[in-house]
Amino acid sequence: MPVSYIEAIRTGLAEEMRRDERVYLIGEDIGIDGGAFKATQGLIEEFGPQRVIDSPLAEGIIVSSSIGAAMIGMRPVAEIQFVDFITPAMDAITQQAAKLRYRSAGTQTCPLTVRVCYGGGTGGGLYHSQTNTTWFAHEPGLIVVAPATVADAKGMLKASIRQDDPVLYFEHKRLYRTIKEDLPDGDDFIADLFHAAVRREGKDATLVTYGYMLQVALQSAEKVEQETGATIEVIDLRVLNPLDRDTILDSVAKTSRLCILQEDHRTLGIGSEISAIVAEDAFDCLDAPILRVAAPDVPAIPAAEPMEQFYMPNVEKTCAALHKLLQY
Amino acid sequence: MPVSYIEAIRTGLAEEMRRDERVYLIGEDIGIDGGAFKATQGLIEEFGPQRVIDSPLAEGIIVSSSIGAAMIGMRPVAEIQFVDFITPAMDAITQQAAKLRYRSAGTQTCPLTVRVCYGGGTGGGLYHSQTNTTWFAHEPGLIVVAPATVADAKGMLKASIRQDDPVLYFEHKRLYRTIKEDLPDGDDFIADLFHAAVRREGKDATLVTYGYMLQVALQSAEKVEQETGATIEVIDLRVLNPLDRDTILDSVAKTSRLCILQEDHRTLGIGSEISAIVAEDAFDCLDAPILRVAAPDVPAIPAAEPMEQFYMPNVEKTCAALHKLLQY
Amino acid sequence: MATKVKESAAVATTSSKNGGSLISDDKLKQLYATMLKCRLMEEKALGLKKMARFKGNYYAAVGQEAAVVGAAIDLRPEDAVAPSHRDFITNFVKGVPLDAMFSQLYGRVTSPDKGRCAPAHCGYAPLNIITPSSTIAAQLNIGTGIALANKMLKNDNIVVAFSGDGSTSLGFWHEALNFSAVHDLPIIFVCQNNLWAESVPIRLQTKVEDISLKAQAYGFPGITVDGNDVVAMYRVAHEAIQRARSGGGPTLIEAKTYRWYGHSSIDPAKYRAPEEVEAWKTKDPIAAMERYLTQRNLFTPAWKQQMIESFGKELDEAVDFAEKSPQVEPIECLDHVYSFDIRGRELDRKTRAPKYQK
Amino acid sequence: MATKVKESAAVATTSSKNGGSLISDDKLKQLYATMLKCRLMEEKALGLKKMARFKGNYYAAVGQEAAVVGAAIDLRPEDAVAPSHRDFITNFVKGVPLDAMFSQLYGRVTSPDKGRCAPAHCGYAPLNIITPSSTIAAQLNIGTGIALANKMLKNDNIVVAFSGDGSTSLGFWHEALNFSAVHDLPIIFVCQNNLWAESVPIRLQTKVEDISLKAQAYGFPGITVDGNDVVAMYRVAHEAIQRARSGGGPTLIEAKTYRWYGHSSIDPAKYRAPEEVEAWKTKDPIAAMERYLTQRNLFTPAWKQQMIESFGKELDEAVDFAEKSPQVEPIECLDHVYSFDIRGRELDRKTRAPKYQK
Ligand SMILES: Cc1ncc(C[n+]2csc(CCOP(=O)(O)OP(=O)(O)O)c2C)c(N)n1
Ligand SMILES: Cc1ncc(C[n+]2csc(CCOP(=O)(O)OP(=O)(O)O)c2C)c(N)n1
Ligand SMILES: [Mg+2]
Ligand SMILES: [Mg+2]
Repeated sequence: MPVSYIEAIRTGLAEEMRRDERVYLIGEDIGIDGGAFKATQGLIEEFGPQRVIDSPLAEGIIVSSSIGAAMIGMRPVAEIQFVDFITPAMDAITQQAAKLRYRSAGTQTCPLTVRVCYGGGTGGGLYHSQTNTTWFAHEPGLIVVAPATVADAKGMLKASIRQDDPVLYFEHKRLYRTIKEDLPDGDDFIADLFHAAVRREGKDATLVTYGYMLQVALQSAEKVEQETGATIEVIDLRVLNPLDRDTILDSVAKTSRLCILQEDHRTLGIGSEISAIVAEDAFDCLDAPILRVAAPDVPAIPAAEPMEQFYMPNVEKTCAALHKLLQY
Repeated sequence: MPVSYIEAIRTGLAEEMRRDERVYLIGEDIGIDGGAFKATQGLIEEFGPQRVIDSPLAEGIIVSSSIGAAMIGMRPVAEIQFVDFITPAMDAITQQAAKLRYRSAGTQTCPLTVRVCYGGGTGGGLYHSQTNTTWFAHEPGLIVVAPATVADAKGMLKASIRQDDPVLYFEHKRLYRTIKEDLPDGDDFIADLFHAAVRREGKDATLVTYGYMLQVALQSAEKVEQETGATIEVIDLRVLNPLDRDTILDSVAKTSRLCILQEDHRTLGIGSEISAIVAEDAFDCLDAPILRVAAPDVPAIPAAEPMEQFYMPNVEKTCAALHKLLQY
Repeated sequence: MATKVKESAAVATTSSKNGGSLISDDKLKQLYATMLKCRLMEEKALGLKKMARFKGNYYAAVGQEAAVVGAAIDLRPEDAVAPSHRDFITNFVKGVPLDAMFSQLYGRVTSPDKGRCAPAHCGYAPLNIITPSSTIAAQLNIGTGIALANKMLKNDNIVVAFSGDGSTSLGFWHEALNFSAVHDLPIIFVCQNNLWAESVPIRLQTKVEDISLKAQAYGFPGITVDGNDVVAMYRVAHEAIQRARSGGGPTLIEAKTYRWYGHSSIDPAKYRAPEEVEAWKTKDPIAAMERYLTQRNLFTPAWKQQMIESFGKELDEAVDFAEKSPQVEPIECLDHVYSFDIRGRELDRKTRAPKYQK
Repeated sequence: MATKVKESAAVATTSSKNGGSLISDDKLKQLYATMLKCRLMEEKALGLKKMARFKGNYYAAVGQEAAVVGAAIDLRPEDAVAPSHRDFITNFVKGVPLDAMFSQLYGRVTSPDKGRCAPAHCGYAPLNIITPSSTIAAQLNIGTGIALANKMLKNDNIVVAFSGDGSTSLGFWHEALNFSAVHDLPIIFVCQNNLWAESVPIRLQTKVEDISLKAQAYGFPGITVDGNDVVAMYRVAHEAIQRARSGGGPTLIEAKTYRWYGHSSIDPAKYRAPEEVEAWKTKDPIAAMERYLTQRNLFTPAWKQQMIESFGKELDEAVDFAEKSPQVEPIECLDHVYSFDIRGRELDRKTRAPKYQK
């Protein structure tokens, strides 16, 4: 039976909690209420309030207490209800979690997972739609993942919990209930945490993306092929830090053309680094400029629909860029 | 008489405070002690503790109170003693200051200046050496500047204070007392806040940088010219957000080769965006890959000298990249 | 510094520690009328929401009107208000036109923020109401800065900053209160303790029973008030405002109250016992004030009915205004990023010269 | 919950509210000896610093030894310590080898962090001492998490988390204390109020006189102790530790004390009046304990002299060890970023395949 992205998260959490007593959850409204989006629904009933902690309203201590607990052997999964509210945990994440292993020369570590709900296109407005992946993808010491499929939602979450590093797991709210997939049975289903995935093979151009935009990328690739016959290779980054250079470079070596699609605004989005990697390490392969389809450089996604639509990258904008790229 | 970078900051502050009663300073240890690096020395004596406020140890309220004060007409200049400690102000800067004008459709604004001391190479170790410019250069709504010369230290600070937007002014601690310049007299000396500057003309390659690394860039350009006769155009970004695309693109149009030099670690440093801009908008001009000379992707600069030196970009590494670029 | 906790509200209209005057009959009626209108407005908004006439999430303060009205009714235009997500009605109390408020719900071009924020996040520059972000407690810190500037500018304007019980757990809350104390700032922190932060009960937020106690950590007065007693609320706020205006520094007012509905318009609030909700509904601040006014012969059902009708008409007109107001243009997404225009920069990426200049 | 403020230290050795036993003579001598050694160690470090024998900034706790020693002397190896920048000596008190500590100052390969952190920022995994960041108060929050885990794991290990007066202004401080309270965690917050945060006097930090009062906001005991009276400090810490171990929850201990020297080794501390410094030097915790032991016939100058000499030798050996220890290799800069190696990834950018795998 096909399951949704959010069900995959929920069962992933439950399986890991059953498997390992050291796994516990902490966050705002994750207990009795089952989470703002119901990702943790039913878990407090099964595991009790000791392992599903409705925390005080303070993202800083949600993450920093998890660091401490992880240091002495627990496997905390902290939830940030909306990435728009991750700023109080900025020190905990970038100065503590990212640097603890380094500053102790490997003698103190914090294997924690921070589940971060992000993304726009649902009318949430300025403070319920942000992306903010750059802040963390820029920080060595953190693993940052952004599953774009149901299988990854589950498999990468389980892998994150078992990984001996702090992992930020970015889950896109618009995927929660819009995609469904059949999943392999059993709780040993662990996804790779280190590589990008080719979601669609192609030879005429490479389209790199992550998160909800994978949907847009696949549709755009389909549409362009119908219109022009050109095949577009679609790469789902999956991991935003540390980036898998190989998969991207290999694809560009084949296609000679690169377009990056990101929901985030243009400047210093993840796409900038992808572009820089390719311009540095695969320049000779390139037959055209590296294009970016991205949101405009404005502070956040406005609530009113006309502006939200203006803001969001979509199939139309992506196809236009791909056409331009192919015709170059 | 030549003045130092830090004297330029100090006199810039004093002149603006004399000119405009609404300008006040707030930060840790900026009063009686004159600041951790003595940038504000003597100012409390001249302007009193009402306008030179030794704040409680809380970067969040240092910035957020400044936002409120700016909203009703004051011109606060907040100091962050070390950028390593800017995280408590992350919400204030990125969610409040950067978005206030936008979220109020221009009816509420916060013209404040945040002076941020940053940079490594002085043995300060993990938490007294960071750069962290990316977090803010990624945020539309903020102006981010990083003066690399004494004239800019003064002129851009004064311009920032007068600018009707929130400005993050990144001052590199290693420049404070290592560079001196003669400055024009008078207090009407305002520097442009929007354009990069060509610090050295050249025709064979473009080297883009900012902050302390301008020193390294100029020395490297000199050395490469002596060694090969090739001339390197050196661009000082000056402004990290919003980026001045023109100056860079014009230079690459002329030189066809681009190298970026940044003190920050490689991934998603400012250089990624520069590279992406050029790979997107000046691809046809390029005769070689875009190279980046940057620190390795580790969490921060270690204290011990051998590792610090391994970490820091320097003339040797830059020249090696330039040679590679020129020979391509 | 003396710290008062749980001053009884019963004596509020007849005495005042600091010797303030009795509350006039007109003021009592105004308090009632304002609460009633807030209630009508929010029920209207919720009705529209249910019919999906506007988008986004709404956070109703129904049940909490006394706390907001009592605290904000006497503010001057120059005084600033720092609202939280649940304080849409502070706009009305302070005098924002209904047209603007309903345009906010609808996200139209006539809204104060031209369609940018979520419906309940309403601010209004002409009356010094900070346009809220969603970050819990952030408004307190910005409010603190306004209070600092007021002090520097030597005017007697004050700031009233609203927050909820949940907000007290955040570092921002602490930094704002501590800073205000150190600088004796003219600011009143009104914490509406409605016992829940979304689904989290107060006992998981803090170990203390009375949030007002927390003021002791900062060295200024904290007081717990029956937040459903508008007269008590008014009295206490009045004293705090006077203190602030005259340089006496900050006050923390804890208003114990309750929200009748879910956290937001999509929350069925199943985490609360129905009995708890019912018990609190019997403490309806508006009904209580109605009884009080009736005792004092200040109330007639006709007066109420007339208000309901005439204000109902005003609301209908505001809804009509909002619904007929144009949508924002898509391209306005690019406006108000900086003090200079970025349309050129974003739209025509081949025109490389930035359109802005100093 | 009862909150104690300013318990007198005078009665500390002869009575205990909770009926604890008297402090043994051996313990009294140990307290003295440990303080003395801490002092000798830091004076040694400062001497080396003055001669530029190691790099970076050092933050001496000279004058504050009683607070640290009294709080940490009885901790078990499994108990965690969360030190601030000024608590280098907690390492010694907890039993970290001198070789490791001096290697830390010198940033050598033999240091616990292999040369990464600033000299005073010493942690030690085998004894559960958190390697500090510089972010003020951050150690409290991590310590809180360790306490949470201890509670979950149902062991009776506790956490002692150190911070200074300046740290109390930060939101982190507040979030840690509040969270610890809500979950009744086994943690003791020792706030060393040395009246200054760098150049900022306590009156610009907070409006209250006693930081211990702030515990009231969280609903657990706060107590002010003479932080220069090691016996009082020991007694109070002992009680707090017992409470924490037995599930009684957190305690805030404010130790009023003073740092003799500048904020760090580069700070001449001109912002303080020389008289203030002199007055506090007369309250030297070590001299005070010496007098106390003398009264009790537990002290002889010969004993002290012998300690100075033998510990002096130990120190010299540790310095020697550190100075002879190798520098870290430059390339070690690339180690300990992740649980997997990144050398390959960084060094040979043409070898694209990441060297790591799951
Ligand atoms: C920093 C931050 N974290 C989380 C949220 C999500 N959130 C919005 S309202 C709310 C609960 C607020 O509770 P309280 O302060 O008691 O106010 P109330 O809603 O009861 O009026 C939460 C968790 C947020 N807006 N900001
Ligand atoms: C978040 C943060 N802001 C600023 C600093 C710089 N800084 C280091 S120590 C210090 C003063 C600390 O004062 P206090 O907490 O009283 O401790 P003490 O130094 O007196 O032991 C400051 C401002 C820092 N390390 N972290
Ligand atoms: Mg509440
Ligand atoms: Mg101190």
